[in-house]
Amino acid sequence: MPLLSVEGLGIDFGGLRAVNDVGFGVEPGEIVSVIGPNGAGKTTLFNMISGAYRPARGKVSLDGEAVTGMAPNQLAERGLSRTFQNLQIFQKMSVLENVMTGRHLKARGSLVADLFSTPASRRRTAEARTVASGLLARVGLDRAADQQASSLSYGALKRLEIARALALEPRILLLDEPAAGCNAVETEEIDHLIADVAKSGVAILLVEHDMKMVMRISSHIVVLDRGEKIAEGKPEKVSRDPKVIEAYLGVQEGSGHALG
Amino acid sequence: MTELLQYLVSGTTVGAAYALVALGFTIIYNASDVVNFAQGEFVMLGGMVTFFAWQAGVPLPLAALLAIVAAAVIGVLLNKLAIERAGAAPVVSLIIITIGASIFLRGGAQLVFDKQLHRFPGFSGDEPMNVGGVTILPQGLWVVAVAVMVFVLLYVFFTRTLTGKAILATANNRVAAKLVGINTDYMMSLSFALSAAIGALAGILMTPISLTSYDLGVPFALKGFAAAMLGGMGVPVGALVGGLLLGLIEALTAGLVSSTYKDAVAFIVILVVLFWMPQGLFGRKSMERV
Amino acid sequence: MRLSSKHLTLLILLAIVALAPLAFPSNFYYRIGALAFVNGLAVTGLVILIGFAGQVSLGHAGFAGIGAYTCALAPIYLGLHPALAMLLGTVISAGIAWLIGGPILRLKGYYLGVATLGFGILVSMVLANEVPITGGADGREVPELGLRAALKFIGIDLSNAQFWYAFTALFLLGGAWVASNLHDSAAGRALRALHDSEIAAGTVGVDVARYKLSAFVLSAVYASLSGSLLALMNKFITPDVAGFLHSVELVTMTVLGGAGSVPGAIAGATLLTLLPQALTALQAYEHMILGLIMMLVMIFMRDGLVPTLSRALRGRG
Amino acid sequence: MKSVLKAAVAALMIGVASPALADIKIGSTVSETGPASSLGDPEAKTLRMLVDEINAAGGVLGEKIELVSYDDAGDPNKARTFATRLIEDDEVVAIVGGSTTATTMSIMQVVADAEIPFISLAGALEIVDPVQPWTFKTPHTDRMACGKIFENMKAGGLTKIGLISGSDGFGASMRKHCVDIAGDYGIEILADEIYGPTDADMTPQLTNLRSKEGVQAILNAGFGQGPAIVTRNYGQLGIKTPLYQSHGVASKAFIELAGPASNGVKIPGTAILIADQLSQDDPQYAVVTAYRKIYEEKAGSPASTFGGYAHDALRLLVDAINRAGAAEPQAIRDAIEQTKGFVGVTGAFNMSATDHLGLDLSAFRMLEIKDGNWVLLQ
Repeated sequence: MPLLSVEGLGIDFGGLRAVNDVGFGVEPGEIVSVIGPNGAGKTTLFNMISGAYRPARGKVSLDGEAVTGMAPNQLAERGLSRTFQNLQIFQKMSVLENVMTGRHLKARGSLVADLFSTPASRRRTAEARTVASGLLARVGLDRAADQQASSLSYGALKRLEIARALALEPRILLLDEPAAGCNAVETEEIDHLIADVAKSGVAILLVEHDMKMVMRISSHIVVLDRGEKIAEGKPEKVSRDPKVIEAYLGVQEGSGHALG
Repeated sequence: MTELLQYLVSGTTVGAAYALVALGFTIIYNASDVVNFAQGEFVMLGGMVTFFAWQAGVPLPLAALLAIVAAAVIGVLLNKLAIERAGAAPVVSLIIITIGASIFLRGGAQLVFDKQLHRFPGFSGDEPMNVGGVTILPQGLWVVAVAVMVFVLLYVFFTRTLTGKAILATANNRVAAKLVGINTDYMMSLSFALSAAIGALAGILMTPISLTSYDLGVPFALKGFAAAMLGGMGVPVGALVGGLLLGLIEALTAGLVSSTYKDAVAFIVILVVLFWMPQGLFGRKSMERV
Repeated sequence: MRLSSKHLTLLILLAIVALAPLAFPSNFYYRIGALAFVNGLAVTGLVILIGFAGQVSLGHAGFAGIGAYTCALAPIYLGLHPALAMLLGTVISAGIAWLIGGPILRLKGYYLGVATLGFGILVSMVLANEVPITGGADGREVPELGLRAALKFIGIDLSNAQFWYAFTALFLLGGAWVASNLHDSAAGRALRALHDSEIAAGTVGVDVARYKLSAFVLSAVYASLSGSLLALMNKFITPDVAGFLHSVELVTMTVLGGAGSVPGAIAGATLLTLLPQALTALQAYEHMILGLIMMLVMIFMRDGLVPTLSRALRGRG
Repeated sequence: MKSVLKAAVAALMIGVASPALADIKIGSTVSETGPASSLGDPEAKTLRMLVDEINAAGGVLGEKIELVSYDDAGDPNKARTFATRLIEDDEVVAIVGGSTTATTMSIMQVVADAEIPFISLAGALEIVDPVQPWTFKTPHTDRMACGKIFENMKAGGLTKIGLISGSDGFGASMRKHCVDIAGDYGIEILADEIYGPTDADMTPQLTNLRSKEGVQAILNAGFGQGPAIVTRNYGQLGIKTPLYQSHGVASKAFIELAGPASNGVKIPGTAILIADQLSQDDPQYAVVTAYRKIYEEKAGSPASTFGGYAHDALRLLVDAINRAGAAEPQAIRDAIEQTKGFVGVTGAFNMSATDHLGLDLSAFRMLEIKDGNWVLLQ
C-alpha cells in the first residue's frame, strides 16, 4: 500500500469542475511529479491533499488512514508537509526563526512553561535552533540566518520554504514549483536537495514547470489537463504520450513550458 | 396592534438612518477595503453645517446642499491626505488612522461650531400624521424614502455603470484595475466623496428628528458599522437590510422586551448571525488563495 | 544573543522606572507614571493578541471592566480580600475569553472587530444598567488593597502615589517579562507564524484556532489585571473602564508605539497617557492634535514609533 | 544626569509650566467636552468670567485669584488625574468642579486624602450623604428634585405615573431616588422605561407609557439631547397626560430643541430661568440678575441653571476665603462649613457640619413652559 494514496479526488468552484476524479499513489522514497498546462488544477489538487481546501469528492489516505478534509495541522502531525507556489513565508521573522517554526511539532510544549521561560522551554527552543541551523546550512542559507525573511531573494525564499518543511521531519513532502524563479545553478541545487531527501525515505509529490528537472528526478509522473488525469507513468512513457503533447501544445502554443 | 405598528414605524425610521450610514461604509470599503470609522463625522458635518448655514440666513435646501458638498470635499481630503498615503497598511493601522481622523474632525467641529445641540425644522413640517392610530412624522418618511432611493441609485451605479464597476475593480485588484486603464486614484476619491455625501445626507435628514451636535458622530458610526457588518460589508443590499434590521430590533426590543437592554439585544443578534454566517447576511464568501 | 537583547530591554525598562522619580517635580508625576504602567500592562497583552497573533480586538476594555468590577464587588459579596479578587477577576476574564473566543476568533479582520466590539459593549451595558449591584453609570467605590499599610508596618513608608507607582511598575515589568518570554518561545513563534500566514502555520503543525484562543485568553488576563489595578488605585470605578472609547484607546496605544514589540507598546501607552496632560495648555486644540498624531504616526511610521525610530537609529549607527 | 532627566521630563510636560506668580490658586476640573458638555461648558465659562470679574474688582483679601482649569471630558479617571495635578502640581487651595456624579466621586477620593476643600457641581445625594469633611456641593440633589416633582403631582391629584429615564449617570441616579421616595408621597410608578443617552428615537418607550392603563403623568429623568427628543416624541404621539422633566433640562435651549411640544412641561428649577419674572424684593433678585447679565454679555447665550451651580460654588468659596481671612485649605473648609444665609443663583445656602449642601426645597421652584418661556408656577 502506498504511503499517500489519492482516489477519485474532485472539487468544484462555482459550478465549474476544477479537479475531477484524480487518483494516484506515492511510495516512500519515491518522487511523483504532477504536471500539466497552466490552469490544469495542479495547485488545487495540492490544496486538497494538504487540507487547505476541502474536496467535494474522493478520498485521501495517509498510510492507510483516511485523512480527507483534515486540517493542515492534523496532516502535519501525521507527517505531511508542503511548500507553496506563491510563497507563504513568515515575513516578519528571521530566516532562522522561520525554520525553527517549521519544527513546531517537536518544539511545542506547555504554554505556561513558554510564558515563564522554564529550562524545559528553553531546551526545546535550543533544540529547534540547532536543527534549524543545520537545515539552513543544507539549503545554503546559513549565512542569512539572522536576516529578516522578507529581505531574501525569491530563489532563496523557495529554499527557505523547503528547509521549513523539512524541519517537520515529514514522511511525505508536497513541493509546489520549488524551482520557479530560480536560476540554473539554484535549480540544480534544489534538484540535488530533493533527490537527497527522497533518498532518505521521504515520499515526495512535486509540481514543477521545469520539464528538464521533472524528467530527470521523477520516478513517476501524473499528467493533469482541465482538472482530469490524462496520463500517468514513467517519465519516458509520459513524454511520448500523444495526449500529453496535445494538451501542452494545444493550450500553450509552443511557449516556454513545452516538454523538454 | 397599533403599539406594534408604532414600534415598526420607529424602527424603520431609525433603521433607515443606520442604513444610510452603512451604505456610506460600504462605498468606501468597496473601493479601498478600508472601513472608515470617521463615517459618523460626515453625519455630524451634515447636520452641523446645514444648521449653521441655515441660521446665517441660507435657505434650508441650499444649506443642505452646502453641507453635502462640504462633507464630500472633506471626504476627498481624507482620502488624499491620509488613506492614499497609508497605502496597503494592515487593518489595525487603518482603523487607527480613520479613528484619528474622526477625533480630528470632532475636535475641529467643536472649535468651528460649538458644543450645543441644534435642530432645524423638518422638510415637510413637523406636524405628525395619524394613520389608524399610528403616528408618522413626515420627516421619517423622508428618511426612509431617501435611504431606499440612495440604495437603488447605488445598486444601479455599481451594477450598470462603467464608473461603478471601475470602483469595484479598484477594490478587487488595484494593480489590475490600473493595467486596464482605470484611474484608480480618481475612483478612490470619487468613492470617498460619494460616501461622505451620503453620510452628510443622513445627518441632514435625521437632525429634525434626533438633533445634532459636534459629538453625535460616534454613536452613528458604531451603529452604521454594526449594520454594515450584519448585512455583509461591501454589499449595498446588506447595508440596507442590516440597517433596517438593526433599527427594528432596537425598537421592538425597547417596545416589547426591555428598553434597558435594547442595544445589547442588537449586538447579540449580530454575534449570533456572524457565528453562523461569518461574512454577514449577504456577504460574499471568500476563499483564501494559496 | 537573542536572550541578552531581551534581558537588555527589560533592564532598560527597569532603569527608567527606577530613575524617573529622581526627575519628578511633584507627587503628581507618580500618578501619571502609575497610569502609564496600568495602561502599559493592558497594552502588553494586546501586543500578544494584535502584534504577535495579528488578531484585532475592539472590545478588550470589557475584560478591564471585568477585572475592575471583580475587585469592587468580590470583597463585598464574597468577602474576598481585594488581592484575591484581582486573581478571581483574571480567572473570570480568562474563562469568558475562552468561552467567547472559540466562536468569534473564526472571524477575520473587521468582522472580528465588530464581534469584539459587541462583546465590549455588552459588558459595559451590564455594568451601567445593573445599578443595584454595580452602582450604574455613577460608579462605585472599591475597597482598599491594604498593602501600603502592611508595608508601612514593616518599615517601608511610601506615599499613596509612590506606592501605586511602584506596585503597578512591578506588574508591568512582570507582564513585559512574560510577553518577551513568549515572543521567543515555540508558542510565540506559532502565534507570529499564524499572523503572517495562517495556512503556512497550519502546514507546519500549528493548531491555528487553539493558538489564537490562547493569545485571546492571555491578553484578556492582562487587560483584567490592568482594570483591577486601576480600580484599586482609584478606589472608585465607573463603567467607562469597559467602554468602547477605552478599548479604542488601548488599541491605539498598542499600534502607535509598535504592535509587534513590547517596549514599543509600552512607549505608546506612556505617550498617550502623557499627551492629554501635556496638551492642557492647548485645551481647545487637544482633540485635533491627538487625532493628527494618530494619523501621522500610522501614515509615516507604519510599524509604530519605537520600531521605526530604532530602525532609523540603527541605520545611522 | 539628574538635571538632564529633569529637563527631559519638563520637555515632555510642556503644559505644566505655571504661568505668572499666583496669589490665590483655585482649581477646577469640569466636563467641557464629552457627554456632559451641556453641563460643563456653561460651568467653565462661568468660572472664567467670574474670576475675571472678581479680580477686576480687587480680588480676594487684596490678592488676585488664579484659576487653573482642566477639561476632564466627563471621564472619572481623567477627573481624578486632574484633581491630583491641581493639588500636587498646581498647589491650589480649593477645587470647584466635577460636572457629573461620577467625576465628583473620583475627585472626592483625592481631596479627602490631600485635605483640600472641594465644591462639586453634580446632583447625586451620595456626594453629601454621608457627609465627607472636604466635599461640598451647590446643586439640589436629585432626591430633592424627585420630592419637589412628587409634591406638585400630589397637589394636582396625579398619583399614578409612568417613569422614563436616561441610562446615563444622571438619569439612573435620579430614577433610583424617585423610585425610592415615590411611596412617601403616595405616588405609584406603573411603568418604568429606559433610553440610551444618544438614542435617536424614544417613541417605543413612550408608546408603552401611553398604552399603560391608569398613567396620569409622565416623568422623564435625564439631561442632554434625550429629554428634548422625549418631549418631541411625546408631542408626536399625541400624549395628553402631563409631562414632568427634571432639572437636567433647565435651560432656554431645551425649549427651542423640544419645540411646541414642550408647552406645559413642568420642571423643578431655579430662579435663573425666570430672572425677568422675579419681583424686586425676592431675596435672589440681585444675584440672579447680576449673574444673568454678565453671562449673557460674555458668553452670548442664555444663562442656564448649570452655570448657576458654578457661580454659587465660586462665590461660596470666595465668601469663605474672605471670612477665613486666609487662603489656607483648612481655614477655607471650616469657613465654607459655617456659611449661613448665603444667597446664590440656586438658592440660599446654610451649611453645617451635618449638611454640606445647605439648600432646602424653598429655593427650588416649580416652573412650567408656556408659549416658549419658563414661567413660575404657584
